[in-house]
Amino acid sequence: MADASPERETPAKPRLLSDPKFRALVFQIIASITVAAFIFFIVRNTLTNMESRGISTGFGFLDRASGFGILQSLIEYNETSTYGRTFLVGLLNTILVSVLGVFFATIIGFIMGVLRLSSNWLISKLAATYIEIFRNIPLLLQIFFWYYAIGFNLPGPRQAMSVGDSLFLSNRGLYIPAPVFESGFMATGLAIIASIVAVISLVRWARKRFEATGQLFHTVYASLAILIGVPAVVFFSTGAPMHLDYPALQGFNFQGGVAIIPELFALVLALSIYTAAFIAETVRSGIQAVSHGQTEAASALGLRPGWILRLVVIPQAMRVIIPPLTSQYLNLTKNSSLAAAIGYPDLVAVFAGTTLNQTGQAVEIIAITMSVYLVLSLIISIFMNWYNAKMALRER
Amino acid sequence: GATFDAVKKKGYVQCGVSTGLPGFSATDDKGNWKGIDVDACRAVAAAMFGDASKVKYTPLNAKERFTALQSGEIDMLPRNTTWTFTRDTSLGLNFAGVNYYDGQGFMVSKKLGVKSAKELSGASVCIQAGTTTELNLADYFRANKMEYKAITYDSSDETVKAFEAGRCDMLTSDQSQLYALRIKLTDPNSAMVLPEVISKEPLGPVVRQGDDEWFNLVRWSLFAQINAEEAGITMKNVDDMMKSADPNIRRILGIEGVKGEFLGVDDKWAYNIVKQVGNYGEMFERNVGEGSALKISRGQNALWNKGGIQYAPPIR
Amino acid sequence: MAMTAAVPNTAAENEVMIELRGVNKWYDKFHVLKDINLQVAKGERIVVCGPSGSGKSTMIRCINRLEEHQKGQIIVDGTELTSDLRQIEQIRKEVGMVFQHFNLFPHLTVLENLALAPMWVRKMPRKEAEAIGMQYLERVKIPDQAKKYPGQLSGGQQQRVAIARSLCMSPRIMLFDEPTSALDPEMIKEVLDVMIELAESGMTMMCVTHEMGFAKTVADKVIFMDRGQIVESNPPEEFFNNPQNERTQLFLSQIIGH
Amino acid sequence: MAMTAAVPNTAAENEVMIELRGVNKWYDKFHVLKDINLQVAKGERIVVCGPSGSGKSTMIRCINRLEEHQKGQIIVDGTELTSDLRQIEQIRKEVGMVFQHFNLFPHLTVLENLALAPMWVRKMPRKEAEAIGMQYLERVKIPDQAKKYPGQLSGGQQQRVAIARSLCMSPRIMLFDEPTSALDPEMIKEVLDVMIELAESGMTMMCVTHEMGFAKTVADKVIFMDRGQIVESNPPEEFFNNPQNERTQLFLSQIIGH
Amino acid sequence: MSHDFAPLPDLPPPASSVGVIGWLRRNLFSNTINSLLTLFAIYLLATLLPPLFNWLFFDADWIGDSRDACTSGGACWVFISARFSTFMYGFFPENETWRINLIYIALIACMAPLFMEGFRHKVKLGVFVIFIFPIFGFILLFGGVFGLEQTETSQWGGLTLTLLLASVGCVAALPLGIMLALGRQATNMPAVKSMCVLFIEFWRGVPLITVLFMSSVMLPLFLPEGVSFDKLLRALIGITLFQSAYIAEVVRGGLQAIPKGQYEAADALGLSYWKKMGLIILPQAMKIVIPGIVNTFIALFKDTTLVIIVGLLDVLGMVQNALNDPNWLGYSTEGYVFTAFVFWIFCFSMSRYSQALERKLHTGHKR
Ligand SMILES: Nc1ncnc2c1ncn2[C@@H]1O[C@H](COP(=O)(O)OP(=O)(O)OP(=O)(O)O)[C@@H](O)[C@H]1O
Ligand SMILES: Nc1ncnc2c1ncn2[C@@H]1O[C@H](COP(=O)(O)OP(=O)(O)OP(=O)(O)O)[C@@H](O)[C@H]1O
Ligand SMILES: [Mg+2]
Ligand SMILES: [Mg+2]
Repeated sequence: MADASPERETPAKPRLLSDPKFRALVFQIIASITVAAFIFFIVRNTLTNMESRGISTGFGFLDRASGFGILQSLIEYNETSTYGRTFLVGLLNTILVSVLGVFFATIIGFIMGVLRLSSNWLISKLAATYIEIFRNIPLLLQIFFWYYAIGFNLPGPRQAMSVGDSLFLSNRGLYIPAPVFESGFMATGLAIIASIVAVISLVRWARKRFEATGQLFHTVYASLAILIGVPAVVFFSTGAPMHLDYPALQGFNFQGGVAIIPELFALVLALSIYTAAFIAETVRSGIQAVSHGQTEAASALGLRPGWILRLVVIPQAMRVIIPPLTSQYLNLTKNSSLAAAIGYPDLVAVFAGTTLNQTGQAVEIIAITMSVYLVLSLIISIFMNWYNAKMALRER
Repeated sequence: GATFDAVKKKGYVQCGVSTGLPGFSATDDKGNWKGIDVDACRAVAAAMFGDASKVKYTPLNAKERFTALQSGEIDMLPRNTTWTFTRDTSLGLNFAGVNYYDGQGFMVSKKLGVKSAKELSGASVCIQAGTTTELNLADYFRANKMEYKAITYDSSDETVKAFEAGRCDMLTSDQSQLYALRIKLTDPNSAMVLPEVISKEPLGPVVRQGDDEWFNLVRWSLFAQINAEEAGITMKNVDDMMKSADPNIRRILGIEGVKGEFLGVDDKWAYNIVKQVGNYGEMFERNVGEGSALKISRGQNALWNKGGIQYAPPIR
Repeated sequence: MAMTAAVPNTAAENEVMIELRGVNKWYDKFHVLKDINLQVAKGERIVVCGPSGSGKSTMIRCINRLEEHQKGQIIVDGTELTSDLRQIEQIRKEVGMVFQHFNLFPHLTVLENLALAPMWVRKMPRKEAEAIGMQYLERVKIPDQAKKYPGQLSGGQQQRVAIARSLCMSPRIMLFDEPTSALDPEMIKEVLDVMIELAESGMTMMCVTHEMGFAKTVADKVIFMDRGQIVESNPPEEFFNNPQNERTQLFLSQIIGH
Repeated sequence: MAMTAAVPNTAAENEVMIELRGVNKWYDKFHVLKDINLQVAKGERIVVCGPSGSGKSTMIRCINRLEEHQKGQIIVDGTELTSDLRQIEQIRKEVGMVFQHFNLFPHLTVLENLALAPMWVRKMPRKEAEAIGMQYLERVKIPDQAKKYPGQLSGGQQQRVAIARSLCMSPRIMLFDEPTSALDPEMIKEVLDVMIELAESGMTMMCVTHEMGFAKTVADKVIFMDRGQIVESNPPEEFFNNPQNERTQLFLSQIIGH
Repeated sequence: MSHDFAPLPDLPPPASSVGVIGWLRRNLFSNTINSLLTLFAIYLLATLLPPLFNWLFFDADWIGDSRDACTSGGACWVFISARFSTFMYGFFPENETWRINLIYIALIACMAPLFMEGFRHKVKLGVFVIFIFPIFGFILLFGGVFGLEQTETSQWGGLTLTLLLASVGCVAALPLGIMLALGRQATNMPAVKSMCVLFIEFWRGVPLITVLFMSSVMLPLFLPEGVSFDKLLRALIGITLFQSAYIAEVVRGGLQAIPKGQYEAADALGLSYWKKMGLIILPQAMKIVIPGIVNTFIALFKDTTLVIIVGLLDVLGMVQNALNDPNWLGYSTEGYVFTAFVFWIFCFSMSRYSQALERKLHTGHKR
């Protein structure tokens, strides 16, 4: 018993077996060993299976020539490029849809979220209908719908809808003119950069002036004037050293110009409409989370509705909106892997699909593909943590 | 070997087929699988169990098929798969034979008014992912210094749908498939198959490396069918043929000479194949030939002594 | 200040700052304000009390048009309230309001809270707006909290900031809607002190409150409301010592019993 | 009871139920308990008071090891508290605890709340456990609420259930952490009555409370804590009439002034 | 002023602020911008809705059994009705479909009381539906005992398969998700905690497609040679692991919402860790997280369409399969609209249910 001992500095040690620390340690060791054994078991099975079945291993295949073409590639690519490059092409295509999807989903989502709260009954019900329809239908189905039911009902290239012989819309996609720069274009390029710099400093100056004198300066028009005017003047004064490469029907297809293929179009459309429905809900609840008292207090101070939104409501709503918003972005990126269903050459389609099939190296390729998505989500969650820490309201 | 024993033990053959390619492997209204590839599995089941119905099917798209076979999910893959060097050597697979000699061709809409593939520069091509077709196409256009845009789909259904909708100017695939896919069009006569054949596509059942017993069974199930045709044994007359005096026929039907035990199966293995699945010619006609909607002529797939190249080593 | 101390009894002769004439208001079918008539002169301090749900908040919120009335006229500083946006803006510049739950902007520092309206509504430069902010912050005795965020302050401090925030717009009228009822007892006094000081400086004030001590100290008139009506309206001595109406007597007995 | 009433002054000679020897505790770097020494004899009733944040709750929670102390010894009923799980279990069977916020289990009925620990810790059959539950429910005078859920009871009733719940484990010691401070004034008395009755039955009790009336009525000793130390520890008469320490005096004046 | 207070009578509000006119004024024409928006919306609806309704209903063909019945230019619902049974039951033997119907009926009968106000044994019934009912369902579906004809999992398809995948995936993920959530909360066991975190983040970070692909074709590669199990089961394993990560996060939210006092009170009564969790914390936490779990269930339900990619034929798969039938070529829009409708009905009603539940729990907590 304890009272036999004189006063001790530290509390007595517990018996080993019922010491929670010891138990936790033992439990953790057992758990770790189990997991490690399980992983070992799997890895060993895989290795022996692969060896006994004569499946080649390693990442050497990345240097071999692929031998197949890809519909859309943001970097130089042809049949003689390596599988490594195929991976890059797929990755870039994935990033392209994701970025476009995020962009449009954000815009549509915010608009719909705000309309959902409109005091106009009809508008708010329309927005609600949009949200309820699109978020309750599987994305894959929506992708099919946009691709098959809409995209395939467009006319063929020979009957393409056109705007002034420079824009063509057909079931081969949307073709728009591509700019081709000539040697003298340098000056215009510099002018564009210069005007961007000018606009930035103008905005800064305007903000400073506002803080100093309280006078608002409407930078929008001035900026537009600078952005368009200066380069235009330079452009024409140097003799318009650029021409447009117009798409034109040649043989079976349009040649020249920039093509937006229907696969990309349908995918971005489906992804952004689907995700926007979720974003709209996020935005709505974010705005509603700002208490009505805030708006009232701001109006009682005489602030106009637009400013109330900008200075009081949105900054507070954003704290609530951003975290779920980023996870929507992540979902969108992951969902872009459904591209394969309609033949858009994203990472899963060209790398985890065709490449895997040509090389048969499933383990390596699936591992690489999964890591790409994991890295993406890691980046997003790092951003989230940073943002949450930065934005946390200071409390007592 | 391991696969052989495993199949024997579980009592059925797990067969990897395509997700739907009329004449090769497709389900009918009632969900029963039909086609040449399906029959390859049925023949093996007939040889092994004396019952051609002891087969279970796993529909696979082109992308999944090798992984599925490698991983052991299926026992054999007769899914019109082209025999190539890489596949045979680096994927850990063995091709057991050729049940269909094919070559890649093109299908275009008649409206386009082209007569030859050489006129197709700049065309958009619908194609199925993960096939040799993808590679041949690239080679062909590169060799002829032509441009193309490949739109790659996961399954042949989508390829046809896109072709029909005009998303691409032509569809490329093995000739046999082109005929099969053509009948999936709303109006099969609106499209035509161009004469060019740009590649050799020997199609045949595939097994995993490392089980020669199983490999032999699959290979000789096919050979038995070809030999049966050569010897004139058919589904109908097989019982009569049992009484035949022709030593070749008697050997094929396991009455004398060779023993089924060399393959690890019953002596009447070949009899069962012919009785339940038919000889090669019957199988061909029923699934893809005149007796089917595809109406493909025997061509290269005729027997070697009838102007084709189907040739099987003798059973002796 | 000496001048304002003399005002109370002569209020009626003074300039009228707020006038309500036969004001009626409904929430849907519910009749909240019934025929309200009221005049508040410049510099007058009105305390409004009454049982919960009697329409006190609604009345006071109609005055700077946080709520819309459906019948009758409300005239603030000579301008009649209509749904004209410019007029509303004009009125709101002149009428400050303090809420029960402070409603400070939690994403801005105290000083930013104060400078916001002067900068955006009165178009002052930031420096100047902040100087004014600091001045009022000193007046409510918490200049040292300027850089903190509202969430870091106690309730009493927050309410004092809210008062200062309204004052920064130099309103001619201040409305208070139960400014102390969300506060712990220790903090009530510090807020009331600020309000008393403000009252003594001659500001026109309308204050919904149940702090009868405050009413006795500063009010020129105490108004008692019940079921959407003004039941009694009298100077505090009269109101407390000699309530005219039964309803008022009952209410007072409860308040004091509490 | 007569017997226990005689106990107080002879406590030291009695069996020691709780002993704290040089107990120290830190939260991170913050030193909450500084060298606490205390002996509680069997049947003794101790009231602990002191300003907010002085470590009262922490000390009492160390006694049934809801908190871990880092230095010194705590001996409860002869057993020294270590992190030994069996011992902790043992101690917790003997020490009942009542919290400020009741902490009843909202998903269980009152009777289920009471029967839970006897069934699962003492392994009693349900019938028996519920019989005991009913018995204590009668003792706290709400047997009619047995089938209700905690959410359906008033605060005072909830706290009485909480006391009954602890008693169901037949503890030898009861700890109370401000059991009445979350209650409306009307309800405080009903809880205190139960506690007084309990005290009179001879239970060893330690109670953090600011109810000085209670302290005077039942405490054998009142302990005053400040900044993690025991500043004063005396029988109530002495404590209230003749506080030794300045801080105690200050504290008492505030409490009574309040 | 009179000495007695006689309240004025409540008057009806002015006509312009109530009734139809008041409503229109407030909700549609409160100011110029709003009026313009209203007109625009009306225009939009007027141009879009009539053709849509014509196609969907008025011009549609409903009766018949082959494509010849579709002549009127609207939607050809005949296609759906002709193929309806495969959409519902997949390739399940036709004279055995009563077994599936029986499962549905039994399930509805079991679930109905859960939605009834004042039903006492919700928890017990819920546990029954979640843990016991699946066994009954499996026996009926799979057969092979009690004289029921055995079916192959490859014959399971259509809506039945969709529901099966989603619900089995979700139910099987529940225990795993709870363990993971508890593990993630175990601050005193950093190794266990970090393993749980890794597991959860891994599954949440990868697309379901790759998970399905891995489980359907690569799983046998991970196992000793010769060990192999059913394709459907493998897809279910993938789905379960995937889902468990999401459920773990929902449950963690629930655990965090339980006040610390509950943990302390349980400790003070001498309950051990598992008793504390099992008797006090989890029952409360699970109640809070029901809406969250319903939401992840909805997400999973929609995601099951991806199993097409590994060759399982759910509703969407069966519809696509039917679209390849040469007899019904060209009715893809009808097929997709029908599928969309089926999913929408399920998802919409479930999300409404979870919202209602959330609101109810919310008010429940205020008391
Ligand atoms: N936005 C609203 N919609 C419908 N009814 C409302 C609304 N706001 C207030 N009411 C109702 O109007 C009546 C008067 O409300 P008001 O807030 O003016 O009362 P009050 O006298 O300020 O009460 P309290 O002392 O509780 O603040 C109450 O019955 C209230 O329920
Ligand atoms: N979990 C904890 N982590 C860090 N500090 C804590 C924690 N719990 C309490 N403290 C701090 O320890 C000090 C003593 O807290 P304790 O709750 O024991 O005080 P108390 O005397 O009970 O006060 P009160 O009368 O307010 O309940 C306080 O300063 C408190 O902020
Ligand atoms: Mg009010
Ligand atoms: Mg405390």
